[in-house]
Formats: sequence, C-alpha cells, structure tokens
Amino acid sequence: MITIKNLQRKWKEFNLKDINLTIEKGEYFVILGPTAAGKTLLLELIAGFYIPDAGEIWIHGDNVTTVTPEDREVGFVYQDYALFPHFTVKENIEYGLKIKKIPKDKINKESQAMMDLLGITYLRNRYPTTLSGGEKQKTAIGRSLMLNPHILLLDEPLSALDARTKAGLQDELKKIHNESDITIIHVTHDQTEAMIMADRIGIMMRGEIVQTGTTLEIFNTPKNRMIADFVGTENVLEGHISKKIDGLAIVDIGSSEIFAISDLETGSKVHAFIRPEDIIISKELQETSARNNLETKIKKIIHLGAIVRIELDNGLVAFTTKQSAEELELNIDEHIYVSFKTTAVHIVRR
Amino acid sequence: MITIKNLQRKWKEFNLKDINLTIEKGEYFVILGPTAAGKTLLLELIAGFYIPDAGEIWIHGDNVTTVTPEDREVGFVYQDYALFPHFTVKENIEYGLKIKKIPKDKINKESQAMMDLLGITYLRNRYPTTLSGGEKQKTAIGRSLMLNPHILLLDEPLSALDARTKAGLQDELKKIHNESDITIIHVTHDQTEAMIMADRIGIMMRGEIVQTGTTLEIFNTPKNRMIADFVGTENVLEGHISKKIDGLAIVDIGSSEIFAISDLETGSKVHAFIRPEDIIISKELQETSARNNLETKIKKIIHLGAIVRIELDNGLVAFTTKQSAEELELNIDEHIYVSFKTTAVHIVRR
Amino acid sequence: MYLKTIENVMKKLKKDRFLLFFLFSGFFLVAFVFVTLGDMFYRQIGDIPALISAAKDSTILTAIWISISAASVSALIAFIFGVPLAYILARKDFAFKSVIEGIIDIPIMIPHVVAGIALYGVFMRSGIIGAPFGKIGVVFVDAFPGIVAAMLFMSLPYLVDTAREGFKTVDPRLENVSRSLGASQWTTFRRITFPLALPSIFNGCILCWARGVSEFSAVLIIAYFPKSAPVMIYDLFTMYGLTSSRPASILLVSICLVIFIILRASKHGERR
Amino acid sequence: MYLKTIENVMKKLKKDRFLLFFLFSGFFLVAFVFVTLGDMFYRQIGDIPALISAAKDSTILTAIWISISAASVSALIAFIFGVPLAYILARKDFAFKSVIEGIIDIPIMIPHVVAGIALYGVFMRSGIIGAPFGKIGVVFVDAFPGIVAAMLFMSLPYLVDTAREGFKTVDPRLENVSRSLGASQWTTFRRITFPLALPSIFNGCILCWARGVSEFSAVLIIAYFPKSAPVMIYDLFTMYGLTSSRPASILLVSICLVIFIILRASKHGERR
Repeated sequence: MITIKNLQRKWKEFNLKDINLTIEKGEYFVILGPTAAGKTLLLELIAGFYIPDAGEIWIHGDNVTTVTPEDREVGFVYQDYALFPHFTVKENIEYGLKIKKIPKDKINKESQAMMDLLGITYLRNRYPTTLSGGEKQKTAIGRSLMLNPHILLLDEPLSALDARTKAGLQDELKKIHNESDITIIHVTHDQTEAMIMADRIGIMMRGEIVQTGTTLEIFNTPKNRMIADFVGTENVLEGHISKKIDGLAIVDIGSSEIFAISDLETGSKVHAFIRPEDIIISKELQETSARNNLETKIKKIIHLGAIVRIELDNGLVAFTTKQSAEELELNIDEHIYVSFKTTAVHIVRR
Repeated sequence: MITIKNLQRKWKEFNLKDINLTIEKGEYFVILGPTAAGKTLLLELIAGFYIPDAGEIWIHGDNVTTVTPEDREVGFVYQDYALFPHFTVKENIEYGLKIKKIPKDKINKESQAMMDLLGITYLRNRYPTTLSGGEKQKTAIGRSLMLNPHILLLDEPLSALDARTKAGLQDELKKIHNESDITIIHVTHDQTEAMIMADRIGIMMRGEIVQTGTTLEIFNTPKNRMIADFVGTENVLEGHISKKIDGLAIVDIGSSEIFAISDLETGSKVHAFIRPEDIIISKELQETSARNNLETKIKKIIHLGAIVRIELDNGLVAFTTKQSAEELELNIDEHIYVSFKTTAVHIVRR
Repeated sequence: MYLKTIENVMKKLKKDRFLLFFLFSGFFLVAFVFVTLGDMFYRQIGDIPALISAAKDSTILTAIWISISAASVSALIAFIFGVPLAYILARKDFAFKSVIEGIIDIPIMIPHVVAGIALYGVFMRSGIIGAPFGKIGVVFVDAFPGIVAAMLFMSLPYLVDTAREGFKTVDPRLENVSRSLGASQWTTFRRITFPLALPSIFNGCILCWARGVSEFSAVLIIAYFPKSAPVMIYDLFTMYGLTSSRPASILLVSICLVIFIILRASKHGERR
Repeated sequence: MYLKTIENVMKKLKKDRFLLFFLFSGFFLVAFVFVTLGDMFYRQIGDIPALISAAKDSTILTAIWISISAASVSALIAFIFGVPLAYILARKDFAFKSVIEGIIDIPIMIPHVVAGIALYGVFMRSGIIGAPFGKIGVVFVDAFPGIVAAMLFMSLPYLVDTAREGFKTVDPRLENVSRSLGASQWTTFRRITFPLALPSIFNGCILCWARGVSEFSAVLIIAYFPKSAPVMIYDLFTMYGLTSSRPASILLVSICLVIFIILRASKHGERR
C-alpha cells in the first residue's frame, strides 16, 4: 500500500499542494489530468528523485520520505523512455542487475527471459536510437521490471505511440499487472487510456488530487464543473432546484425544467451534467421510462466515424450510432424529441 | 484553382515524390497523413518558401513555381503559430499592411475590424509570450487574413490546442471559409479533425498523395491496407473471391464466407474492410436485410464513454452505444450473432 | 542568520558525500582564480596613492585610450562585415561551409604570437596588404591602424560565432511567414531577423571588444608603438617591476569593467 | 566542370541580390584571415631549407616541447578539478552560482597581461601561493611550474564551460532512472553521466590544451625562462626579424595541428 500524506513540493512552475492519496497493493491506479497539472512531479516524488517540501510518503508500512531512490525498489518508466543511449537493449535491461553485482550467467538468463516475455529478443544488440517508439517503450518497461519492484511508476507511457502500438502495449501492461502482485501507478492525460487501464482513477488538476474513484464514478459523477469539462462531459446545464417531490428534484434551467435525483435542498444553485450518449433522440414523443422529454430542433450533424454527434438547438449535444442516425433519417432543422432518464442527470452544487 | 504537377523535392529526411493534386477554388481541402509524411513541406512549397527540385505549381492559371513567397498572395499559419515575438498582437496583425505602406489610419481601421471579428481586441497590446494557445492561433490566423489572400495554408493549426479551444476555432475557420471565397488547405494528422473540416481530403503518406476524395469516400473505401490502417478501419480480413453470383462476390476468409459487392474476378486475393460501427450484434439469429450472419463469442468489452468497443472471438471488432450494450446485457464469453450488410464490406485487391 | 545558512548547507552536505567530494574538487579552480585576482586588488588597497597617481599619469591614460578606441574601431569593422557573414552561416547550406567556419575560428586556436608574426608579414611595408595601403599613406607597423588590424584578427571569431548562434535561435519560419505577408528578404531581415538576433549580436560585440582590449601578443609584434595599455603595462613591469605595473593593471581592468556594466545596463533597459 | 559550378552559383546569385550583398560583406573577414595565414605559409614555401633547419634546431624543439608538456599538465589539472565543478554547475542550483560562474570566466575577459601581473603577484617567492610552495622547493617564477600555472589560469574556463554544457545535454531523467534501478549517485555518474558527457569533456580538454599552448602574455611575465615556444618565437622576431621567426611559427602551428588531428581521429574511432 502506498500512502501519501499532506505532500507538498514546489519545483519550477509546478506546485503540489497538500496531496493525500492511498493506493492499495496490487492496484492499477491511473492519475488522470491535463498537462502541467504536476502529475510527473508527483510520480518523481514517489520514486524519490526529489525530497518533498512537506508531507510524508509511506510504502508498505515504511516512511520512505527521505529514502534515496536506489533504496525504494520502485520501477520508473518515462514518457520518452529515457533509455541509456550508450547501451544496447540487452545492456539497458541488465543495468539494474549489473549494479547489484549478480553473477553474469544469472544476469544473462534473467535478461533473456525478460526479452522473451516482451518479444524483443531480436533487438538485443541494437542501440536505442535505432528502435521504434514501441520497441523503446518495451525495453524501458523490461528494464524497470528486472529488479522485481513492488511498485511500477509509468509516466505517460503510451502517449508518444501510434494507435496500434498503443493497443498492443496496453494489453502487455494489463497482462504484467494481472500476472504479478505489482502496484502500478500510471499517469496520463488521455481519458480513453484511463478508462481502458484503470482499476481506480485519481483526477489531478493544478497540483491537487481533486477526485478519486472507479472509472464509472469519475466519468458519470464528476465532482465539479472543472472535472466534468476535463473528462469530456459535454452537456452542462446551469440552474437551481425549484422543487422536491418524493426525493426527485426538479431543476429549473431557465428554458425548461428537468427531473433529477439529488439530496440537495430546494433553492440550491446547481450544475446538471448529462452525458451525450445518455440522450435518446426520437421523431415523435414516446412513452418511455425516461422522465425528461424535451422538444427541440437539430442544429448540426457531425459524422465522427463510428458515432454521430448531434448538436441541438437547446444547447445539448447527443451521440448516436451511424446506424440509428441513418434509420431515423435525421435532418438539420428538423423538430425532434430528446429524452433522458432522471438517473442520467448528475447534479452538483455550483 | 491550385494545380500541382509532378512536384518533387528533397529536404532533410523528407522526400516528396511526384505529387499531383488539383484543388478547386473555394474548396476546404484537408491533407491528412501521419507525422513525417512531408505534409508541411508540401504546404511550404505551395507558399514558395522552397523551390521544387522538379515539377510545377499553378495558382489560378499562373505558373508560380519560381515566384517568390512575397508575390504569391498566400496566407500561411504554422502549427506553433510563429508569431513575431517582438511585436504586440496588433503589430503582428498589421505587419503585412505596414510592409505595403498603407496609410496609418486605414491600417488601424482594418486591424481593428479583424481583431473584432476574431474577438481578440482586448489582447491588442499584449506580446505573444503572454497569450494562450488559442489566442496565439487566432492572432496568427488574423495576421494571415489581413492581406485578403486567395489561399490560406494551415499547418496543423489546431493540434496544439485543448479540446474546447479546438472546437471553437474549428467553427471560426468554417465561418471564415463560408463567408469568403478563400481556398483553404489544412494539414493534419487527426482523422476526426479531417472529417469535421474537409470538403475533400487527400491522404498523404511517405511523400506521396495516395488517395483523394470526399470524407465518405476516404473513410468508407480506403484504397489499400496502409490507408485503412491509418484512417482507423479496424476490421481487415484476408481472403480470396471464391465465387461470384449475380454481381455478388463470395469471399472465403478461411473460417467462413462473407458476401460482398465487388467487380474483381473469381480467384482474386483480396482484403475485406468492415467498419466496426457497421457490425450489428444480437443475441439471436435475426431475419434482417443483412446477408452476412456469423456466430461468435464475446472476448472483451471495453467502455469508451459514449461507445462500447466489443472484441469478438473471430477477430472482428464491433462498436455499439452504451444504451444498446446495456439493453442487450452483453457478457464476456457469451455466444452472440454478428450481422453486416453486403454493402458494408469494402473489397480491395491485395 | 549567515551562520544558520552555512549550518543548513553543511547538514545537507553530510547526507550527500558525493556532492561534498565534487564541491571540494570544484572549489580548487574557483579559489585559484579568486585568490590570484583578489590578491592583486587587495595589495593595491594598501597603496591607494600609487593608484591615484597612475590615474593622473597622462602616458598611462593615453595608452588606455588607445586600447579602448582601437578595440572600438575593430569591433565596429567586425560588426559591419561579421553580421552578414554570421547570417549566411546560420541560414544557408553550401559547399565548403565548414571550411569557411574553420577559417573564421583559426584566430582562436592559433598561438597568438604566431598570429602576430603572420600579421606582421602581411601588414609590413612590403607586405601583401601593407604595400598597397602604404601607397595611399596608411601605415600599419608601429601605428594605430596596426593595432586595429591585430585586434580585429584576434577578436573577429567571437563576434561571428556569437552572432551566428543568435541568428540560429531565430525560427526560420518567422522569416517564411514574414515573406508570405509580402515582405522581401531584405525587409524581413531588417524587421524580423536582425531585431530578434540583436541581443546575441550585441553580446558578440562586447566579447569582440573585450578580446580586442586584452590583446597583447599580436599588438606587441605589429605595433609596439603607439603604446596600447597591455604593452605599457608590460613595459612598466620589465622596467620598474611589479609594484609599478599593478596600478595601471587595476586601472585598465576597472575601466573595462565600468564600460561593460554600462553596456549591459543599456541593453537591459532597451528590452521590455 | 569547375567553371560550370561557378556559373550555376552566379546564376543563383543574380536572382538573389540580398544573398549576394551578404556574401560580399562576409567574404571580407574570411579573406582577411585566409590571406594573413596563407601569406605566411606561402612565403615559407619559398624557403624550405630554413624550415628544415628550424626543425633540427634543438633550442626551438625544446621550446616547443616545453609548451606542449606544460599545456598537457595544465589540461590534466583542469580536467581533474574542472569536471566535478562543471557537473555541479550543470546540475545543482545554489545561491551565488552565477557568481561562481562569473569567477571561472574572468580569465577569458581579463587582459592577458593583467592576468600575468596578477599571477606574478601570487606566485613570486614572497607571493601568497609562491611562498608556501617555495618552502617545499617548488619555484614558479622563471620555472616550468610557473608556465603551467599561467596556462592553467588562462585556459581553465574553456574546459569548465565546455564540460558544463556537455553535462547539461545529458538528460537528468537518465540519472533518475539509473538511481531507481539501484545505482548510487556516484555509480550513476561513473556509468551514465560521465560517459555520455565525454565527447564534450574531451572537446573541452582540447580547447584547454590549445589555449595553453598559445598563451604568451602571462607566461612571458611569470616565466620568461625556460623559454616556451611563443616566447622563443617572440625572441627570434625581436632579435633576428621576421624571416628568422617564421619557420619556428610554422613548426609550432604544424605540430599543434598534427596533435589535434590525432586526438580528433582517436575520438571518432572510439565512437560507434
């Protein structure tokens, strides 16, 4: 278990303020945040490359706040791989064991096994400059795993890779994680990557961890507008709770009223979030279980390959598949109905 | 109209080989290709920053191949904006008119109108280093539009911007394009951006324009596997045409046969492309208009926000909305049926 | 307060023997330079009257003035011809470019006395440059133009190299954009490239000037007269010894330092 | 073939008056350096016997040997103490860092003669450094150690600056990764940082060595004897004139050039 208590550190333009975080042993934890949020600095503090200005870091019950990096048994993989350019792939992978003065034949055997596992044996005598991005990243991951660290820290490990290589390495990382009890902390700015990889996600913005939770918690119930904006919640409505009936809140958003579930009291000023994929479009008013039914016009139809993005006159955005869009024969300026469930509306105080 | 004939140019590691391209007047043309395809170099040749090794460039009926950039009346916007750091926003925007020695009060009026149009008047006295990415890009676009160029060349204009700013600038560019008869050539590596912006798309790879066409043509009927891979066609099957009945081709893909429409003769070795959003998933074999029905198992379900990606045991990938996935109650290892229309299969010779 | 800081530094260092060892090694060179110059100034403080009388001595002041004015002329010539060369070296690729760059850097690498011998060879009355100039009445050997020529030769690489690096930091795409906005190559240079490279060019001029003032060997050979400051200091040393040459040395260093500071300040003032 | 190339260049230039003008200006400085040195070599070719007899003259050879060996010793000292200093300056931030960097660069900016005066002041028998060394029998004035001290003083900034820039190009994240793989700070320096900065450090050593060989002014003041090559060349010039000093000059430049080429080649050979 990794526990971070009230961690503070200033470094160049970055400023970590009072970070508190607990990551369970064996967890795949993703720190998701925009660039310059201080994500890398947080990882580097966990690895011990810097000493915090204040606060503590505990790993598996030990306070390691001032322990040097070489004594933390933490693997680290940087975004641009940070391979040693004067060593071959094999020499890079064996570096940690050579430092430990392990016998040569044992090193040989272990590095061979690692290269086989990652499928990079054929690259063993190549120098890093001659490798592709994916090959470099596999080497970097292999190098960091050779000492069987308790914790693997990944700093945007897939950001510089093309889509196909990325998918392959995602599988590889998942496999490594599943087949050992290693704790992985993976930093990224890519929401999709976070959704694919994470057991749990921590949202980091401007030097703070602003929300932690499972993937669904984060994406369906962002804690505030800033997080909602960042994780890509498209529909953000502003209003106030005008009435409450049987636990159901009626939110006045000016042009109309919507039904939602909320514990907040009447009169609260709120933001209402609705994910575009939760909005159903139909040509006629339908009898459905959805409580919210609004009439509006289509303003714009944008084909995005698999999905179609429909921008509506009342400011909402809906996603639908190409199939349904074709079946419905939607046209710009056409009058349509949108409906969404009360449970699809996520209310936060503003 | 811009006509490029047999254009060749080597520069550093880039090598443009025999580029032929015709872009209509007033068109919004997107050049889409991976990094290092030579896209920027092509734009720079059109702008006249380099002289081609061979070939010709014609703009509106004139051969401009050796005309200097200052006499081409072509606007250019670089990815990282290339604002003059020692000038304010206003001075940047007025630069072209000052060079032309236009009277001061006229310059003032025109730059004011441009800044108003782009909504950056409040930035007039700021220096570029103090601006955000979006503000810089607006300034760069404004600067390039001040001389009313016939042609506007945009080099990855939105790549460095965050999602929200990007969307705003996409609208802005579309508006500028719609309200004038300017020809825009827009270079990008982002498929979604190309789909949103383009009247027509040219795919550029390794120094060659490999396919041109409308958005639908490019994404639904990529000319070869390399293009399909790049534009994100997920399902690529390998097989040969085993039979032809009434213009319908039966493609033997080893494990099974699929129906498709193709002019190729029996025996041809082919690739079959099927877009994931064209594959319909159901729990029972249904009577549909789709000719292709296959039974398979679900291997993996990945939630990607609006859409759910379903990886199947037979290697195919299907996309569906969160709604339908929930309604179908799909589970891993479950037996299901996939169906897709004959018209959804795109056949190319391999 | 001060002791506290030292204490904290010491605490940190104890943790970090590696850094301590490196600091200790590095300290040696810093101390060497500091002690050598500090000693000179410190000893002079014990004899302020000698410094004052040197500052009133017209032969010393004339020598310093000759050094400063000759260095200024040579820096100006280097600027006029060096800036275009630096621009070409930064922007264009051509055959033998590295040869040109090598030739420009020779004066840095060659022993100064050898440079002086070579300069004497071409600038003497019968020399390949001295002869034609002699016909129009310009004499180099033991004359002001000779001092300028020697200084120019020894110091021009500093200007060209610094200005070239300055031009390289100006993004060529700014020039491209400027031209697409209707500006010719010359206008682009004048309005975009030169202003953006100016801080580096200015630095190059300062370096070039300082190298000119400090030049001794080549000047000694080509123009012992009129006596420039370093020659004068050397003369004082050989004829009257250390105590006589020290005040003039300190005077020269101090005047150069003041000019430096004024130039730097004016440069910072000019920047936004 | 050759004419054709010139013709093509001319055609391009006509299109491009801007470039033509700049080339013309830049040509002046290149020609200045080239003619000055070319003339020296060209004239010597007319008198090969003098060159041969100089190459056989044991006093000349001894002087060159003194220069080369003293420069080597001074470069070695600069290496030992300068590399740790350069590493600290590249990696660590601390109070007064820019002061330290300024002190290290003083020898470049200060007039060489003034540096010589200052060095004489501390290394003479009664000097702050000369006195304690005198007690253990090491004399600097008019002795080999004095030559080394003068060379070290004048050349150390070149090594420190170049090595520092070399260390700066080594990504600190490589050091981070190395430490996360169990290597101590010292092991990381030895196995990662130093090998990667080595080409720059090597360049710094060459620069430092070359600056040492070429030093004249400070050596002249602190150690006229034993005569190092530049002092010997100057003596020959003042006593016997240009034609007598030229062969020794060319010999010194040539020997330095050969050493250069050998060092560069060995460095390239060592790289993959």
